[in-house]
Amino acid sequence: MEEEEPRIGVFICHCGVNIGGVVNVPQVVKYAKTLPNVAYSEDNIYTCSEAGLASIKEAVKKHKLNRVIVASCTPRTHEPLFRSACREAGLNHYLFEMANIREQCSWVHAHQQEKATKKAKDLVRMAAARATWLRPQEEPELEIKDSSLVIGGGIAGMTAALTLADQGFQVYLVEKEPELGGNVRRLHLLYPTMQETRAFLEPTIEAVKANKHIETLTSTTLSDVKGYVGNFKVTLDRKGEKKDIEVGTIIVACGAMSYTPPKGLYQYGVFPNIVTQLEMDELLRNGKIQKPPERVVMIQCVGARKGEIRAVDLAGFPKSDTARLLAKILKAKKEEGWPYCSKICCMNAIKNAILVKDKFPETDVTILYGDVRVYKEYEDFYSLAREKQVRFVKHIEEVPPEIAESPDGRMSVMAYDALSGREMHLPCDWVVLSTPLIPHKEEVILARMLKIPISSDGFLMEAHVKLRPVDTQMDGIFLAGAASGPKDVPESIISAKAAAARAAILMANKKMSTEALTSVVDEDECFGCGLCEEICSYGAHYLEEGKSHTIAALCRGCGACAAECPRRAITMQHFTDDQVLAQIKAGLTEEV
Amino acid sequence: MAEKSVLVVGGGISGIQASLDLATRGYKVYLVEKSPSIGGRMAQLDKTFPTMDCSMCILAPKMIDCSHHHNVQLLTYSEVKGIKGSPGSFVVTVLRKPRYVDETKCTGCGTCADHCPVEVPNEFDEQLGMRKAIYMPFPQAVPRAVTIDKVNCIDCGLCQKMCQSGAVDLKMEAKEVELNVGAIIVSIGFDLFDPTQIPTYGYGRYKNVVTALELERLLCASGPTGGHLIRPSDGKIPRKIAFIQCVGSRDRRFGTTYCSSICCKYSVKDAVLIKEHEPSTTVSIYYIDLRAFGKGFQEFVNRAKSEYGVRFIRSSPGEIKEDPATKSLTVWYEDTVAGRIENQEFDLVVLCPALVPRTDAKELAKVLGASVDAYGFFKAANILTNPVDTTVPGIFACGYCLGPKTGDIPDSIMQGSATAARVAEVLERV
Amino acid sequence: MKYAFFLGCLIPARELSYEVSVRKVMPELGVELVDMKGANCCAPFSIQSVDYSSWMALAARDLAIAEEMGMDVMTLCNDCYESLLMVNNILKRNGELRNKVNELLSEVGKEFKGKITVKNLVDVLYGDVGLSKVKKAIKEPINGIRVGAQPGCHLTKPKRIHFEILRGFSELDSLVQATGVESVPYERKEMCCGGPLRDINDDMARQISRQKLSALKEAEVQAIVTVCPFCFLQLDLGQLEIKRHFNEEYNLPVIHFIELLRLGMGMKLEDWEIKAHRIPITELLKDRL
Amino acid sequence: MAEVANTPRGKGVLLCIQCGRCSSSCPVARLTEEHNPRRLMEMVIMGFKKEVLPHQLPWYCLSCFTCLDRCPQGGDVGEVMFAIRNLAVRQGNVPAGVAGQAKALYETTRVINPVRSVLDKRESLGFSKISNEGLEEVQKILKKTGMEKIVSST
Repeated sequence: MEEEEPRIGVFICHCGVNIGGVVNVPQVVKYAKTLPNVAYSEDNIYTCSEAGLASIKEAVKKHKLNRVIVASCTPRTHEPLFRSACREAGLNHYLFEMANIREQCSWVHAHQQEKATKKAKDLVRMAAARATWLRPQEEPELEIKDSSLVIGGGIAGMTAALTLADQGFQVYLVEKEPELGGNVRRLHLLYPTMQETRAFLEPTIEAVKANKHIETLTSTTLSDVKGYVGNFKVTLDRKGEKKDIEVGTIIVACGAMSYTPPKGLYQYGVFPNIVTQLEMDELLRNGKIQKPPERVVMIQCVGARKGEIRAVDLAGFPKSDTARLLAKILKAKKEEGWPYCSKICCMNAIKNAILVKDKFPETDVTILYGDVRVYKEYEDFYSLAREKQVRFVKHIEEVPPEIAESPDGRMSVMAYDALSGREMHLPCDWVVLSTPLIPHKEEVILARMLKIPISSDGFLMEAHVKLRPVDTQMDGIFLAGAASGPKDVPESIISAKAAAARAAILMANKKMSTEALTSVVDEDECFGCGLCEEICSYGAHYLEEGKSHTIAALCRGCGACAAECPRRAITMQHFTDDQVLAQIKAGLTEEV
Repeated sequence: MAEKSVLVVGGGISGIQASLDLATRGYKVYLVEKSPSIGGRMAQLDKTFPTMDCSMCILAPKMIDCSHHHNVQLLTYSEVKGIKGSPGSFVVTVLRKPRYVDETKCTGCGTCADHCPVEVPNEFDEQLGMRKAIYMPFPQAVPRAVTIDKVNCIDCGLCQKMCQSGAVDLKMEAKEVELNVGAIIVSIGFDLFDPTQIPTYGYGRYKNVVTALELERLLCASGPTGGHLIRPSDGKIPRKIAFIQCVGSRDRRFGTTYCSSICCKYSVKDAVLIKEHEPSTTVSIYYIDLRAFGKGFQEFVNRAKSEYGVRFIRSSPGEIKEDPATKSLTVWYEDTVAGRIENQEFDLVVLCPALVPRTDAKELAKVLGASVDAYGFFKAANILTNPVDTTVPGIFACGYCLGPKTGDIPDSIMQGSATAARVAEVLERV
Repeated sequence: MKYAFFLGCLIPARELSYEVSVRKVMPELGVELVDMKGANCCAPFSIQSVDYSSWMALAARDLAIAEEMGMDVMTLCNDCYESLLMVNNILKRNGELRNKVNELLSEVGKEFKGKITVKNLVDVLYGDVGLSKVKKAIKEPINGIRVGAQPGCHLTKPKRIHFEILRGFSELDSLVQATGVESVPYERKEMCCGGPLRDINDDMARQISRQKLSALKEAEVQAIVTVCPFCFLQLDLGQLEIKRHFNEEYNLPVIHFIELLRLGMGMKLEDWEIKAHRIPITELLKDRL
Repeated sequence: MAEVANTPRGKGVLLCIQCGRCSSSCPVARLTEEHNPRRLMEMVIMGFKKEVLPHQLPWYCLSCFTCLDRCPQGGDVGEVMFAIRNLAVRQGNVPAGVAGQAKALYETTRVINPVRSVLDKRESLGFSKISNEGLEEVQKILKKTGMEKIVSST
């Protein structure tokens, strides 16, 4: 469309009192009308409400608007909504611009109303300046292959695989160990039903093996992932032999691993009978404990709820550079422990405590805890343990338990019982340490290959921790099970099914369209230095015949390449220099 | 066609997620909601941890997606009355209660409400704010149409006169519709335990003892106080605030022996929000076990302590007494770690009530032939292996109606998506 | 209406005036009280503190006697009441324990069958006689007096075992009001009088009583009305002791509910009964005595 | 713990989650640091026998049963107290007042007995005699239950 006069409509949102309570909205509306190319302006209590959207559409028609600006909150949550409103009004949605006068204005200047109003005007002025330069864009459409790669053959991975296969999608299930089952394989019974792990694991494994849509590849790892949503090209490595597959979606179910305390922490590895809950589980299952112990002491939060990820840990790590980040975190945490609550340890301890009590009713089982975090109906399980006369001792950080050799050659645990204000000396035969679930080292490689960021707790990061718990920032890649944080079996199963559902949406629709916000190379200017290929975290650039090319589907529009390019041969569509410079210039000129 | 369509009962966040996933996947979705608008509990919250996004701000787009999606049909102000058939081909009878307003005509301009002479407490604001007899529960309501609550309406007909688009229809009658669906998802959410059952806390008798949900409304910018946290008794800004955990949770007397899973977490969030509102406020949280499990929460608690100076006291207070003159509240508690029995005065006390099954959960379960568990929540076919299947094949459940096995919003969303997967599994099985 | 009349130990020994009023008033309301021959002490908390099975057996023996009489038990003292009620409930519901207890009783040719219920004065008046009948019986209402009613702990606590008849302050209050006086609310009304610690930890007992008394003082009552003889003793005699130990004077006359009822019905108290009140009631009720 | 937990009135101790509602509701605990029902439960759970049984601790409780109504778990401190006292008594820890009542009960079937003048008064009023006719039966029972030994030993 070359080139009708820009006619901009500006819609300014009160967001209840979020904005209206600070910024003088009517004043801003009045001001907007004075700006070049602005043909219309109005305010709405909630522009995002159906009424607000309706009045945008109406105004576009009535006032022949060909640009729309909404001054409200953040594009992160609301841009898609307003864009679709534009579409419905027959306007290409790349002709929409947003000014954030809430997060960037009313919220941060709540006590400076006048200045806030001035700033709101500035932001609107800048948005208008850019809007003038906006151009319609077409969005490329992608084919989505209806096959999926599931990484990890634990309970989450198998569940995801089965869920997809049952819907007729081809699934490649990749497990690095020689057999399926993951962490659960190492468990004896599962709380709270106390059913035998085997009784439910074996049938699942059988179902996977029997399913004609699932190709299971054990002892297999990923050696390379190329491509993008709908068209991932994955190279697998099965004991040295390579295998290439093409899939439309990827579900990461790499799970987590149990933290092993460093030698000497609570005398672990010093005294013989000090084990982790997982080791105790195995001892019980294999009947390794014959002689009824007089006492078993369990210590909670060993290596968890300790320290914190300090800002310096994260300083200077671009989200994309997950490898170095996790490496650093792992190193720091090995000694210091992990800051988060692993949430399954209390139940694991109680489960093992009950198993000990059932086997040796005379044995005293004492659990040293900070908080008993048996959430949901698990509370009843905690009560059951108490009724079986398991003792729970609350200790406080200031006085951590100490383990010493007792005169009789056994161990003795000194614990401070905060709730009676008394010291206890507990001679015992076994000390069991409850350790958290922590990220796999392999996660580093995975994260790097899949280009998913890692969050500060070291686990793979969701697209939005609240609203998109199984999506990642990479289209077509989803998270299942403990890959994104500690989960027990039911929670893993739920997240696996959720991830499968999300992946199925893409594959069932067979195609999707992607953002037009990508880099475009001007081949005449490009002299093939390759800096863009180097800098790109998403592998969206490649050199061919001395020229750089962009894979639109991979490009996240971060602009790193454009900034790096010595010949300024790269343009970011929808973020052109003209647009940005106009915006900056408007920002620097005083309110008119 | 039935096998390609799904009924979702309950328009909260988990129901919305299930609907959108299924609709985008290509299924026809009927989303039935009892109240006049979808949105559920999440719509009532102020901000959400950890991003501190305003809850409504991140929910509203999803609500609107539902109303715009070509595969979603909203049946608000409606209830499921009967069901026949089997997985793949259920026939469901839905009662569409009369709204006395034509949704298709109403623009939600609100003129009718402006002129309506009847004012009653607004359920959406936990009775703290007022609404008219013809009303929209909250500004972002979906669908954007008003509803006449006939219980309080005095039939003055003013709304009808005022309405430009002739949407008001005082003669409207309830009607039943039959839907053919392949599968059903239940996501009716939770109610709050009634704190008057614990008289020593004085809820209902003492004005300044409120529930956490009431607090959310008091904090919320679009709430009855426009986001200004004030005492119900005198509108003063509370300087000393206490949170009391496990009001009805972990309690054998009422059969609610479970942990409600979310109270510790939202309390810490609210405490921090209050501190940000009014840094000078002292906030004390009385807990038995501080259950800050889940992504980022432990770290958040540490910050609440060190950065914001929120007080955490391991104690479940025995009783609350009101000073009849000042309406301030004396909380009797024992700091169990110090072993000291003390009492402290507060301007406002926030009770964190147990989350309990919807009052009509049993009834709906009966209609669907599904069983409920010991607490009255929908029973999972197998809490280990089939956590989102009900005891009836082809009927699934997500969100808090499954009981506290839902931690919080992300869990509800995951369950919503998980049920979508189960539906597809059943209907696509090849 | 016939009841096995369980007198207990305290009343006949220390508060004869209570018994007198009961024996005078109840027949007027159509209640026949039959003495329990050979009944033993109910085994109150002091005895329960010593031995569990003795408690069970002793209380069961009393219940067995009442069962032989074929009547429900009526108690006056909250302590007797709670003891008999608890044992009756437990043995009715716990067959195993019942057999154990009956083994002991068989030694003395008795058996607990669980055929009767245990009631106290308030139950009988409110539940069986009925409020309306009580009101009718009031010939000369005692008007213009503010009293604080002291239900005593074991009339209502613990709630879960008091399920056989609905029971709370309200029933007692409405009975008290029926006599014409005004029964006013006061702080921590449900709280203990301190009596149970008498002879165990006298100082503590007195301090608890002080709390009670000052709460009543704050509510500006002119008198305290009790149902339980222990509460009466603790609050009446207690005031003298408190005066001695803490040099505090409350001067709140304490009066048995049944006496109030008796006066309301137009009967007079005899001189020795009036004197039985250590805090004089003459000033308060002068025109009625 | 077991010694208390395995008695009919003591089993509540196993349900205790140490929330502190009992202690902050207890009229005695509000008056003296000494008495803390919640802490007493903890000490029983942890088996601090020597710190509990020989001392005053078990004898502060009024048995007013406020805690029974307020305990969310049915822990019933007020009930458990009797289980603890039963053990204390067997260790010879029994207040004179209690011992006296027990003795009186064993010797007269009642814990308090009327003085001469009161008996006369009753007679003049024509009330039934205060008789000890149950005595033989009562003593028989108390021999069986072992209370007689306790009485004579204290």
